[in-house]
Amino acid sequence: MALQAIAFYLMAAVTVAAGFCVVSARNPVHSVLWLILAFFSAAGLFVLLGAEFLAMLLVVVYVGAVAVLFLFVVMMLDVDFASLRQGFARYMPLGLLIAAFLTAEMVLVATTVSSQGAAKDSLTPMASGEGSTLSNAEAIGRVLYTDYIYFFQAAGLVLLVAMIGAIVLTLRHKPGVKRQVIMDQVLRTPKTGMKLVNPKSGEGIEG
Amino acid sequence: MPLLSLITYAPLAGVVAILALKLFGGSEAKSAETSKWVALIVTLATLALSVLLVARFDPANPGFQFLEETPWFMGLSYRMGVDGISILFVLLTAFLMPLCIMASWRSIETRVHEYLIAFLVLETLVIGVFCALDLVLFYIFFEFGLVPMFLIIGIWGGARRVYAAFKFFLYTLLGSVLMLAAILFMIGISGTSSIPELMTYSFAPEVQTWLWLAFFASFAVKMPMWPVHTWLPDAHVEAPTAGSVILAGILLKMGGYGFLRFSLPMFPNASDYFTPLVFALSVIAVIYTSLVAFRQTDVKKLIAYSSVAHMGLVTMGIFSGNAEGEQGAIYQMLSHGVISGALFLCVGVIYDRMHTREIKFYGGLVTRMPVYAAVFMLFTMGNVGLPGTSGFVGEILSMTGVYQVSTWTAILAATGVILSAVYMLTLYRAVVFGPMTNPKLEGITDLNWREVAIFAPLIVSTLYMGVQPNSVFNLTQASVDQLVRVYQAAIGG
Amino acid sequence: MDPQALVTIILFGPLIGAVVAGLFGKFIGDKASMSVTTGFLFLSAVLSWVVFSQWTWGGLEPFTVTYAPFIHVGEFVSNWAFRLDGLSAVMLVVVTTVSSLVHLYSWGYMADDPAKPRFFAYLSLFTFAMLSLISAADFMQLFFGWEGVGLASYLLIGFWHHKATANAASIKAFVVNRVGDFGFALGIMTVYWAFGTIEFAKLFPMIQGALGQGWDFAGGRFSLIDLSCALLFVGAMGKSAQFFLHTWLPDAMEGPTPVSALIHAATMVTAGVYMVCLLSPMFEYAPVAKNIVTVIGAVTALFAATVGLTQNDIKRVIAYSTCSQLGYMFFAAGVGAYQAAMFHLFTHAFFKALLFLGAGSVIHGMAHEQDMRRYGALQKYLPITYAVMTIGTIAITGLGIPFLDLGFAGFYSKDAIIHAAYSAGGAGHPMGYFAFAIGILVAGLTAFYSWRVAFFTFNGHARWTPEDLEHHWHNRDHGHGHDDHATAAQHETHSEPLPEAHDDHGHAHGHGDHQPHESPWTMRIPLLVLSVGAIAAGFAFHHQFIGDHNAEFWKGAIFNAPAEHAGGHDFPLWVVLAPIVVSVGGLLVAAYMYIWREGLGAKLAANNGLLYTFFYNKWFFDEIYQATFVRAAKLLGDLFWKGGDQKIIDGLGPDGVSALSVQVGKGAGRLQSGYVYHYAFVMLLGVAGLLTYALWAWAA
Amino acid sequence: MIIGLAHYLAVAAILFTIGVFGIFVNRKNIIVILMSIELILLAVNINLVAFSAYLGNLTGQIFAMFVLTVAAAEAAVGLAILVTFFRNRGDIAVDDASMMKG
Amino acid sequence: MISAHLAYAYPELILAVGALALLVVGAFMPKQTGLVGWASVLVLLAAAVASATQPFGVAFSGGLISDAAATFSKVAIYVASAVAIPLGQPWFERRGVKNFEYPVLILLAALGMGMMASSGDLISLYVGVELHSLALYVMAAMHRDNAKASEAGLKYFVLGALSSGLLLYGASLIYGFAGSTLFSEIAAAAGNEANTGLLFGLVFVICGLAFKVSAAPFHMWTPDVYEGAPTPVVAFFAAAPKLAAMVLFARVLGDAFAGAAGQWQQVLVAIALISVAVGAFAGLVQKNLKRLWAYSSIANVGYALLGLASGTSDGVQAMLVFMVLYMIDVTGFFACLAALSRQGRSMETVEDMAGLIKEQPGIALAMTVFSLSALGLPPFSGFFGKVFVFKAALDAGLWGPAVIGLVGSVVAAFYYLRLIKVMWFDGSTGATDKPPFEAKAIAIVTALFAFPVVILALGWLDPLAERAAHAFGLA
Repeated sequence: MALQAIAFYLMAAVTVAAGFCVVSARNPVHSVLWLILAFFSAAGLFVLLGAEFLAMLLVVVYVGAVAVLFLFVVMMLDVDFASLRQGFARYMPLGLLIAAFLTAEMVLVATTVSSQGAAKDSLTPMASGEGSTLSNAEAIGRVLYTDYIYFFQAAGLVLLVAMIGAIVLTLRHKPGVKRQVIMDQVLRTPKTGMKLVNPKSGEGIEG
Repeated sequence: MPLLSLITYAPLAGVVAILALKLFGGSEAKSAETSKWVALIVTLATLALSVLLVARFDPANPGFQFLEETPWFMGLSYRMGVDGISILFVLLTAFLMPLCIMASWRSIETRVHEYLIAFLVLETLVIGVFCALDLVLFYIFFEFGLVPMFLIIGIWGGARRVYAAFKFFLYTLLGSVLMLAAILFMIGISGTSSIPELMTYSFAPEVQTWLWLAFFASFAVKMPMWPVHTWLPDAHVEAPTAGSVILAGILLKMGGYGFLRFSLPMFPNASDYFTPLVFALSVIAVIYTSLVAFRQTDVKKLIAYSSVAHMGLVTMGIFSGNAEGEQGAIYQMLSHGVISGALFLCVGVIYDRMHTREIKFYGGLVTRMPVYAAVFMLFTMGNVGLPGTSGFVGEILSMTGVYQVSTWTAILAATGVILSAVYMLTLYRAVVFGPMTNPKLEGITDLNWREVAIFAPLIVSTLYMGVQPNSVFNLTQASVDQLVRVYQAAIGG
Repeated sequence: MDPQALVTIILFGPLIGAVVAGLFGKFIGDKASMSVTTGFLFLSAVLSWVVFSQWTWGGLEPFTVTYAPFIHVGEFVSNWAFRLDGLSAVMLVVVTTVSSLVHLYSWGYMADDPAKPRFFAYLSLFTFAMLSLISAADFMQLFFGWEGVGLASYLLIGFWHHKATANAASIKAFVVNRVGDFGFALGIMTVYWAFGTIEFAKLFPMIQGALGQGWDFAGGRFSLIDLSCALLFVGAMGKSAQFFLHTWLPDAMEGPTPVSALIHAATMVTAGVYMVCLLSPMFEYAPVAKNIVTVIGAVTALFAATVGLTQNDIKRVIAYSTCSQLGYMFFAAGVGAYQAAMFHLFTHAFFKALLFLGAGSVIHGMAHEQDMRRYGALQKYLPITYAVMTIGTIAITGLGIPFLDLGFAGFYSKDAIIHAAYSAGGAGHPMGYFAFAIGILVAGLTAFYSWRVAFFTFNGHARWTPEDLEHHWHNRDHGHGHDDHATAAQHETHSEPLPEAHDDHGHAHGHGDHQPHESPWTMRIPLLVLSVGAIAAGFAFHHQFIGDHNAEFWKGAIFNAPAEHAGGHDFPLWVVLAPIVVSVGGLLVAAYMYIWREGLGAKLAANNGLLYTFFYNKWFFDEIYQATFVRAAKLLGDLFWKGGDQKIIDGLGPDGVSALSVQVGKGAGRLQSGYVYHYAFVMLLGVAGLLTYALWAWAA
Repeated sequence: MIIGLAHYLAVAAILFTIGVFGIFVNRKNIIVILMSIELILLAVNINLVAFSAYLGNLTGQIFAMFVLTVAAAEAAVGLAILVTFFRNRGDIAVDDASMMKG
Repeated sequence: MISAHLAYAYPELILAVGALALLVVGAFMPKQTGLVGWASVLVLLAAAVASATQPFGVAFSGGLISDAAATFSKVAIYVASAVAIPLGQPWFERRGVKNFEYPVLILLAALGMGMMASSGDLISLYVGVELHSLALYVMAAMHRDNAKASEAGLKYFVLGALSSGLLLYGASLIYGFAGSTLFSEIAAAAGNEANTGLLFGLVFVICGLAFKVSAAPFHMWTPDVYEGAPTPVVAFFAAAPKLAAMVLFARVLGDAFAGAAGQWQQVLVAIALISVAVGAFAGLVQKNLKRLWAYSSIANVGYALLGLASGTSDGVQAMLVFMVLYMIDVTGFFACLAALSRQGRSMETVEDMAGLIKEQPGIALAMTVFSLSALGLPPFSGFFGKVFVFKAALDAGLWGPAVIGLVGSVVAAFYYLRLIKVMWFDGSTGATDKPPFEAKAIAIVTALFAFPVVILALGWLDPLAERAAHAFGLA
């Protein structure tokens, strides 16, 4: 148990510290890196809680995709980062105050009432409900495509929307760039492809 | 035949016709001219129907007649009906409307179609207010009346018309939203929105207090009572003549009608409890606004303030809770409808010619406009409450009614009789009498035949109502007696 | 014809005349309008005399004709009706006679006025209103007539509507009358709520039953009948120009002189007296109210007489004289001598109308000059006028031979009043002696100022020149080249241009000969007729009115409480002689000052003695009223308008609230800074706030 | 020493407020704001997984999975909008994002 | 097993399949945007018909609830979404943005909103919210060459994401303390007196949802986004998503926390009143009509929340009627704005409308009707909505908030009146372009609904809403 506790405190501390660095780093590239660290350590917490599949997912999806996307955008948009940091401190005191207040309130509630809820009898993480024989991934797999098929499909549509959105917003047809339109090629007939002209001398084809 | 609905919506037929004329009627000016005739005929037809209504009305029956009922939604119904109290207001409305159309014949030159439509819609709504027997239906008619009036003031009004229109609208709206809250609350408690049923429903006294106050907020603004009267002078000054006529002649009466229809029968205990408040405000209205009227430099403003003072008598009459007071208040409202309307028309006559309402501008009109002077004199005297004109009957009866309940109120209100003479005669003297010193007035012409035709019915009714008030009391008596009886029984008086 | 039909014709004849002349005067022309109105009036007058003779000698009984319902609301029942009884019979003849004569007189007096139909319509309208007043069977019709005559008075005083003074005077008359009506209306209401009726016939029998009842009024408790009577008397004070509410009457002289004669001398102003007498069944049980009536009447008599001493405008002197005589009538009524009051009313109508019309004749002859200081030595120019004015003066001063019971009209009635006051004093009526003393004193003053008018005008040296007259012909209708107008309102416009309508006057009279001239016959006939009345009215009717058997004449119209019957013939000698002695004294003093020592009066006036100034300025009533009521109304009006409505109500109300709302809106708009982090911050604040609020609310 | 549910909840709460804090304290940089949002979602995920574990109930983990998915989609859309914004303005400073206010 | 569940999900299926199919069509026939647009309208209408006729029941282990409330709101949502397509496509085309994604996104957004309306689970709540939100973010920024539009999209996105975070955080707490994400089980766990943790989570969820309906103090995005986003898009997301979010609100509060009505009522009343106040006062100084209407919508949402705050079935019914009537109003108003332009430039400020009654009497009249309706003046639809809401609030004893709300409506009346004043009283400032047919038609039809059709429509809308309201767990 002690090991678990040490692991928890370590990873929790890293997560929180990395999170703080995300918002306070001067350079957005650093922020992304701190974010990745936060995700990693959170994945560790997930493992501690017995949610191995989710931990993997977090690493794969976030570190592998989202964080890289962030990096990509940060690099792509050639932003003058130095100017972006101006005025950081001006909002600090009030922000800190509110943040502290909110944290206090939330932590207070979380700690004092966690014994009231549905989890009040469980002192330690339990194995997933389907029976302890199944691995975490397996257990998830069993319900994901049955009980949660509806949400699963809907989540797919969410991703579709994101895709459409990204395309709609960012895809640009630059003028002056010749594109191959296969449909046009296929449908080309002599009638559309050819034009018979009878030029008069000295006037050229198209005046 | 649903006669009441017919009367109520008859003006809308005119609206449709005028819209058609506007869209398909050819040149703007030509179709405008035709539209005026359409509006006049429609309003006259409405008047004819109203006369028919009065003729078929059974004065011996104190309850509601010509009932119509169609279920609607949320337990509400489309209910219409008139009793002895409301029928006369229907008639008054139908009576004044054709005159308003005629009064606007030449003075309105822009957007004539819209103007006529606004008036016709207003007629429908006002008649609807007096006929509606469902709380929400009543509120719909009551509240929507703001819009045509808002447009009439705002589009065809004077220099400060926007300010006046907004003040009018927002002031009245503020009052009536509170009434809306009360209406919904009442429906919630009693489970019905039928006015006749609610008139027999007894609310708990503490509930009554709140409901009464909410209704009071609306009706007091509408009347208007001091100190929520300040919209009226502005609205009157800026409104076109016919708008002022309707405003003073009919719209103000909706407040008094509301007191009679709702406050007294539905919240008798609260009415009784608040009677001193009403009396106090009424007395202040009478004296205060009379004095203010005395100092006005604008003809219309003066008459507007005088309206406030006269409405003070109405409110105290209503809350006297006896037959004399109620009848006096009703009569005062009818009479004021005719007389103040006529006074505003009188102002309109000179405004049309000179385009100013400054009292100082005028003087000595009698030498150029003897007929006008005579007509104006008659209505001045009517406003002063001279016996023989309709103004007297209402004043003396409402004061008599109040006297028994509170002598102080009656005494102070009676000073209004003196003050009204002061300001009205001062006005008349300044405008009509004296030497004609302003050279611009040299060419002013006397009333033309159209104007004579407008004033003739008003003169006749002022005098007729002055000497034969009983023909009106015969219609109202049964309903008022019942109202008083129920009220007195409820307050244990 | 039965009397019911007769009275109906009497009543509505003038109305028809008024309507015809008023509405169609423009179309049918001056002559026709004048003929119609005058014709109807004479018809009414003749019929009135018929009715009156039937009443006096023909044994006609009281009756009431009901024409139509007026107001029936609850017990508030009022009908349009004609009530004929002793009082209204007397008033009928007074009103119609004087009115018809005034109509006739006006043919001459108003000959040059362009608005004759209107004038005659007003006169007839007034007569109708007056008739409906005296014939009322209930308070509402009484009030109708009451205010109706007020309206006619207003219209007639302001008849020359281009004159600023006339307009001011007309408004003043109307408003002051309204003040009286204010009390009158309250009185009616008191009666109504106390007795449940406003019909005289039902009311009077109930009075005795209400003795000793109290009534809550304006926070106090009063004796019911006293209160009612006192309030009703306020109305009478207004209409009859009694002390405090008298200020309008002198100003009312701005109207054409026939109007002054008809309305402000003979008829309308006596309505108050009539009303008190009519309500004698009530007043008899209202000791306090009667005392008030007595005191007010007596004070008025004295006050008006003192002011009358000093005035220079001929009409004003007569107006104050009227006021004073009305005071007599009131204190007569106040001491219970209603018969005497009515009798004086009756005789006064003749001689005062005569005096006014005579004065009108003088004014007419003097090119509308009204200032007596510019008269003098007119007897040879206006002999008939001189004669009738002298008759009128004798009548008003009450000259007669006490022991023969022979004298001019005023002699009977005024002596009766003074005697009644004395005997009331004797009968324990506390104010009786007071009234008696003042009555005697005022009799002397009356004699002085009345003779002063006569002497000042007709005797002595001419204080005018033909040039003055010519000047006046061009400025007629102004009538105020003199300094007699005290009120500020009247000083407003002295130099307004004349409407050209009146300019042709001068041409009508030619330019060559500007001598005072006697009036035309249309004016002389009424003067002569009235002279007959002034001479004989007292002698002819004193048996009926105040004789031992007056009850047979009044037939119950006047009620005297048994205990207080003011009768008795055995007065001490000095009481009998006193009035005549002081009258003759007044005559002698006037003669001394204005004939024998001509110019003495002017010298006294020039001294500006304290008392003289006080009297000359009418006890400063106008100034006081101007400084209090008028000023207060203007100040309060401005205060309420600019301070109350605009600053406080609008400022705190709609304008203030809307300005505040816009400020709040702008503030909210500033929060909406456009920066995402601000928005996020507000959201977070919202979350934190709601969480806290929720925790707090749930904990509570 | 037992690591209870409350510990995880506290970590999540702190992370959550850091994310929130990041949004309004980074008054210039939108990208960091987007990252702050990711932190918030991470906090939620910790909550969900912790509850899931202590309840012995898989729903929380499933929920967290969907949150992850949606968060990825959200990031994509957000960055796309950011790119559009950048193209229009040539900058991503939040201070400039005030064409519309009031 | 799944096929049995599918019977309850026909509308969603139709939309999903339709969206995917049309995406393919659009991808391969990029010129046929009109075809895709009208096909999308048909798909939406088909979905509306399907939801009107679908059987009632619970599917997908409680994730999807098909009941009267779902039917009622889905029909309204789908129809409102359908309207946005003919309104928006021509608008974009006139501004040189010709795409087929717009209708597809609307289909997907509608799908998300449908999910919200019939969600019975915190997960479907979240996924539904995100599905439609993401589509809306994209649509707000869709006029991508317009700096204002992209700024609007950015603000909407950032704040929307924050609100999702709040919502999620709350959902996680609720899940944790109730042990389930299903509303029915949460209701069982919450019982009559929910524990603090649950309620704490509920407050977060309320905050998140309040953002979606743009209730104060989570309204800050609304004016900016309304101003910046393309007008037809605003017409869309001022209407249907608000109803969806309100229904979701009712689902959470009514289904999951019916027992704790006494507790969330206070929070809701607070939010409602702040919204009314902010909407009323801040609107007073607005010059831009879209901003103005944003504040108007904040105030109106306040009224709807007040109905919901009554915590009764009547209150939910009132809210439903109110929202449907308001949706029609707001769609109509933005249709008017979308229809108006002057030399190709959009007319967005109050001053732009000067003398409109002469230039475009039909549209000006329609705008007048919408203004008066939003003001709550009888006999327009907005009045009836308010009657329902305030009656419910008063019956529930919330007379204080009701009166404050009504007084707020008077303050707000000023800005509606000012618009009317500008249109009717002021002189024209120049000729306007001929309005496109679709937008004008939508404006006129909605105006006719606002009056006089509403008078009759209430006769059947009221019982429908009543049945829908009974589907919730409130008394």
